[in-house]
Amino acid sequence: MSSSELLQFVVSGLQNGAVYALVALGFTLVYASTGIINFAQGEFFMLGGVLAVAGVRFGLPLPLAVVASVLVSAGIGVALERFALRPRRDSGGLVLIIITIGASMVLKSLARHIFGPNEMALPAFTPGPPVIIGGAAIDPQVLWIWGLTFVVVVALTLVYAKTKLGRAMRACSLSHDAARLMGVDTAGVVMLSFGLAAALGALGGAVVAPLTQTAFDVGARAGIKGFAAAILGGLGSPVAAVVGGLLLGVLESLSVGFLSSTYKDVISLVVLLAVLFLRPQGLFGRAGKEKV
Amino acid sequence: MNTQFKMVVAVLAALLIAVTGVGCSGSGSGESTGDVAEPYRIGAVVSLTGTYAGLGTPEKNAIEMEMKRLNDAGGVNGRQVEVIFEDDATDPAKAQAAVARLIEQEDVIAIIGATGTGQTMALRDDIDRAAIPQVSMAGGSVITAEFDELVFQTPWPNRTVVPFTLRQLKERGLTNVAVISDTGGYGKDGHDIIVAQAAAAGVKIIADETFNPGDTDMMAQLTKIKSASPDVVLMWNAGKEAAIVAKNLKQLGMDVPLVGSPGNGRREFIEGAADAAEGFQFAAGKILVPEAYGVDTPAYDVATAFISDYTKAYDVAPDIFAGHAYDAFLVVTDALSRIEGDATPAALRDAIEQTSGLVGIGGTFTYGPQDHNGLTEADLVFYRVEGNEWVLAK
Amino acid sequence: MTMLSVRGLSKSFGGLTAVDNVSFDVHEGMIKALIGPNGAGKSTLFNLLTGFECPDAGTVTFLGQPMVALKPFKVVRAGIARTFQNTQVFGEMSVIENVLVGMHTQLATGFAAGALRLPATRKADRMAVERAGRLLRLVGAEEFADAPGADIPHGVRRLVEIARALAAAPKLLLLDEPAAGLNNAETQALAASLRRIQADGTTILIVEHDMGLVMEISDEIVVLDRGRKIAEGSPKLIQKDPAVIEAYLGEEVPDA
Amino acid sequence: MSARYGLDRAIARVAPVLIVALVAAVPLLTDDRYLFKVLTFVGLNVIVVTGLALLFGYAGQISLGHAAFFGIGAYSVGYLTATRALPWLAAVAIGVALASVVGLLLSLPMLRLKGHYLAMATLAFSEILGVFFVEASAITGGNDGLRGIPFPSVGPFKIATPGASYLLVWGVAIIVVVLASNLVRTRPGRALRAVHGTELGAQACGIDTGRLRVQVFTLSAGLAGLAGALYAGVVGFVSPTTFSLEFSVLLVAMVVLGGTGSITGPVVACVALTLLPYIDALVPGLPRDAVAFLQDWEADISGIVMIGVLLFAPGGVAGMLRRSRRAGDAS
Repeated sequence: MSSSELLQFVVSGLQNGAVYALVALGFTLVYASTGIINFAQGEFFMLGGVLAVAGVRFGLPLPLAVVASVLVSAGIGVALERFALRPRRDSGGLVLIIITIGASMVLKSLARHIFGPNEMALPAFTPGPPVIIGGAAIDPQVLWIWGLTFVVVVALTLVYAKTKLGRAMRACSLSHDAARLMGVDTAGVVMLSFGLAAALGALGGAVVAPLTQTAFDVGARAGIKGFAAAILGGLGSPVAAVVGGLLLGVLESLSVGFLSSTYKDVISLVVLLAVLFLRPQGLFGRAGKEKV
Repeated sequence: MNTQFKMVVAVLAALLIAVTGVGCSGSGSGESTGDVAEPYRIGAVVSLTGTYAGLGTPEKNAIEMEMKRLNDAGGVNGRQVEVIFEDDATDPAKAQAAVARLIEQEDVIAIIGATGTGQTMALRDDIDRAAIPQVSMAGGSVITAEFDELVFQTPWPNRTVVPFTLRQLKERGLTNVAVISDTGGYGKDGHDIIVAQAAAAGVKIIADETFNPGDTDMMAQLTKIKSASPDVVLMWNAGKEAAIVAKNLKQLGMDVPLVGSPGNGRREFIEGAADAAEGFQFAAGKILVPEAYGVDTPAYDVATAFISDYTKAYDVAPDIFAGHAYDAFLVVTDALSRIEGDATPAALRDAIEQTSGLVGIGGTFTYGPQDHNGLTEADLVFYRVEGNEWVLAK
Repeated sequence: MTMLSVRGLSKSFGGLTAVDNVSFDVHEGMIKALIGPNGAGKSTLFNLLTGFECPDAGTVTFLGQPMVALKPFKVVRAGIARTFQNTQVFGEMSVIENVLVGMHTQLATGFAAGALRLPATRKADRMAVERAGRLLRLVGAEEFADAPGADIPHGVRRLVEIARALAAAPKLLLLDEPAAGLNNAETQALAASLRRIQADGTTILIVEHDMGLVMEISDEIVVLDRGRKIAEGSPKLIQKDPAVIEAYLGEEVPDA
Repeated sequence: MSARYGLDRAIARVAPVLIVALVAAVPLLTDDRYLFKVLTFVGLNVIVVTGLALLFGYAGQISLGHAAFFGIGAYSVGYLTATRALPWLAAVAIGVALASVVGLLLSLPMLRLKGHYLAMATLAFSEILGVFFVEASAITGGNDGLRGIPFPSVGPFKIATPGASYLLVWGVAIIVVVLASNLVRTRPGRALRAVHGTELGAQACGIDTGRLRVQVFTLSAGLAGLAGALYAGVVGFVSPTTFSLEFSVLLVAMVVLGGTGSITGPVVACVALTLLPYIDALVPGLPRDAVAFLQDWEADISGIVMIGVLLFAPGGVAGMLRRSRRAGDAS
């Protein structure tokens, strides 16, 4: 195997991985503020793509369509939290998780009613021939994916570390009661985290759509991959989610390269299981210890 | 615990009411009202939701349109035709329940469907027990390879298309073939036939990769294929991943032709792959370029009329799945029209088997006691995408 | 006769030594108290004794058997039952069911027998329910028998935990602040219950802040400060011990 | 209040008999094969959901992999009876045993996992097995599915009609529900609830929480395998798409909608949620347009029902029942 092929596998893995990472970031954000897994996260990935296509068909310029789709998705995420989850926020995680499952069924089905069952194409952000680096071909759209993922991670990390909002979010992730005592508007933080998570999922869906097309049913797979990436990272910081996503993507493409394309998902899942069995809290997760 | 039991009793009581109610309606619908205009009832099992929603929806559209056209023109034998649709949600178990309902409660004389191969196969026990004919719109080889005298299919199965396609490759001198297929039913079926027949067709498989339905990037598989330096990449799948393969191929700068399957004869492929679709070749029936039928032939008239009607009714051109459904409906109603006397399921089955020279969208159907496929390689042509349009490949 | 023997027990968490080379004995039939200011390492010591934490060094011997590194459920089977400072009552189960869970080691019903509800199972359960009722009366929580664990007052939760621990028929009972949240009358009732438990042949090791209760019921006292044992002896001796007084200075004066 | 309580007790005595009588009476009232099929699916789901209620509703351990255990049971019976011509009963026994053993082997390394990590591990297992179902086509028939599975038969008795299949499945389902209801009221069941309540408390009661977890996971995997084993015989066709993650998620949703810490609640939720997509055919005389609409909007309706139930009754069916009983007691 030549080095340019190896590089190509890694590039391909990082491309998929960056998309997983964006979805995983959404999982991590919601988990941090509420302690639950939002099963509708994958559907926001779907919404990002189909709404962007709808925007373009409606006549919006592409950048505007993408921004609009991310904003609308964020709005739907906020609405989901406000109207379907907040009334039950004291009922425990289980109830909330099942509500997000119900929401994902509704979102997916509504998308089919509105946008039809067929796949839809989104134009490339900046059309052009692939960039060749070290013998590996990289589509300009992939640069967009990496660029946006990078910007998002840096922005989130800065917000987490430097701003009042970030402190509020971190406080919420430790204890809602404590956060409330510190004067944090916990309800607001939770709502914001849902909106942000939806926006990130939608951004992932929109930015990858020019490469892959999109359709009403792409959410489930994106959700599974993003969840796997988030768990692999350990549901901790934004960086953990991104590393989890990139690792998963590279693992898959190296499996194709060196082992078998048919069993690439099996191989990556076996590695994930092995990681979990050896480190039950994921790669970067804090070891949760019950207090006696 | 106590009141919980009350709840259970309530639910079961409600169930019981439903049971008895349905029991009555079931027996009621079975009785003939004696009306001369009693319509022929045909059941259709299609996937309107779930993975195959994109296939089942145009199928339903085509059948509904044709049913209306036929009934407006007076129906068959002076009787109207009524098609009762059931959605199987792309689930074999649901398909089975659906067909049981169509047989039990709707008293249908034939089943059109299902959309998918797995769902089609799931119906077989019920079809056999009720002894009514089934015309499937799914392309899996297994449907007619595991022969059942009641079961027919309208698409060209991979058994027909693969040898035709391989011969096209051979004729073009593309003998070092890299195969990439999906692990879904259609892709795997095609893949296995390609592998089995490659040697006989005089081509050599030098790379063999797969991807999963829903995968969003095949760069890794194609990188491996690239290192094998094939003359041609042969792709077998029917989903949206096809466009990704085409684009990835171009991204990698591979200057080899990409050849696909009839499942890629969809506008969405061209839109999704954009300029990467240029030069893409595949075998399919003649509907995509009706001139292939020969401009003065009846087939040309049938196809152009269907295309213009469908486009008018639904605002999009019909795809190959709409064509399969058109053919299935045509096969059943044509057979009905040839029955003298009572249109029993048995008579209908025999009439379908006797179908000969029936001009449909997929080709000219001639079934026989050993052949429930009806189509031959003569109904296939080789296409090429040029300027975002399908043209006949030379 | 020495029932429990603790020798050189140490445990630290990330550089912070919680229990430092502690040794003491508990003799059969006595009530021994473990006191010390907050953060002295009492709860950690309990966790070490009951298998919830693994010590860094030292040994624990119970009735001649080494106990260190045993899992909590094996400790219970060996005959040591405990309660928690932060009560661990099963909130979705009724109080009497909580006590029935405590009889886990005393009953034999497995999955198959439970699913079939054999006559023997029913009989064993009937007797268990009777015994659970008796235990609740013993600790004075019988009026809450049918209430869900989540709905009872905090003070009662401690009593329920005592009944639940007793249900395991332990030879040694470890109580972690049983009187917290009880009023005077209730504390007196608790003292009486503890004496009855002692009279029934159960040895007791108790962590308690209520000095009145400790002085009243205990036969011996061990005092911990910052993880180390600073004194051991009868209540009278301890009350006069300068090291103990020193340790408690600056701390909130214990209820006396 | 006491009169009401007496009535409750009377109903509690009579209800099981009544339910059995009702289930047994259905074949006398109708011979609609479709209805039998639908009710058979309901019965099969009841078996899986009962196992999952023990695992999840009582022991608090989530599994997103139960569709895979269902698949193990189904493929075992399908392969052994259709290809190997084994007697049906032996094949069922092997299918259940295999599902249990796989459950056991999976649960051991998963002991350290909790919550979402456990969910991911079971999900990964289910996805891996899904690939196996497709790829091991010599055993499973691959994507085309496994056909020609003979009807269940024991000696000379053959269960060949939908009505008989219905009775078989519901017979097993009722036995399973009764055994599970017994279980949760005795020592192992109390231990499960205790582990769910607080693991520390359970350990302090002398419960070997690890062993208990393994036991209940094995049991519920076995029950899912049992349902799958029955599925193969009565449906006669097994294909990989049936054992999807969606199915696993739906099963978990049934348990939550039914209410944790209850067997009856999840069973009621399972019956309702399984019937929901078929409601168009169960309610006679519905206009065709309404039927088409219901089919088209089924997923939306299911989703909204799930959200609605939990918004207004977070304790699920069991919670509603408990509340109504308390309200009754208070009056």
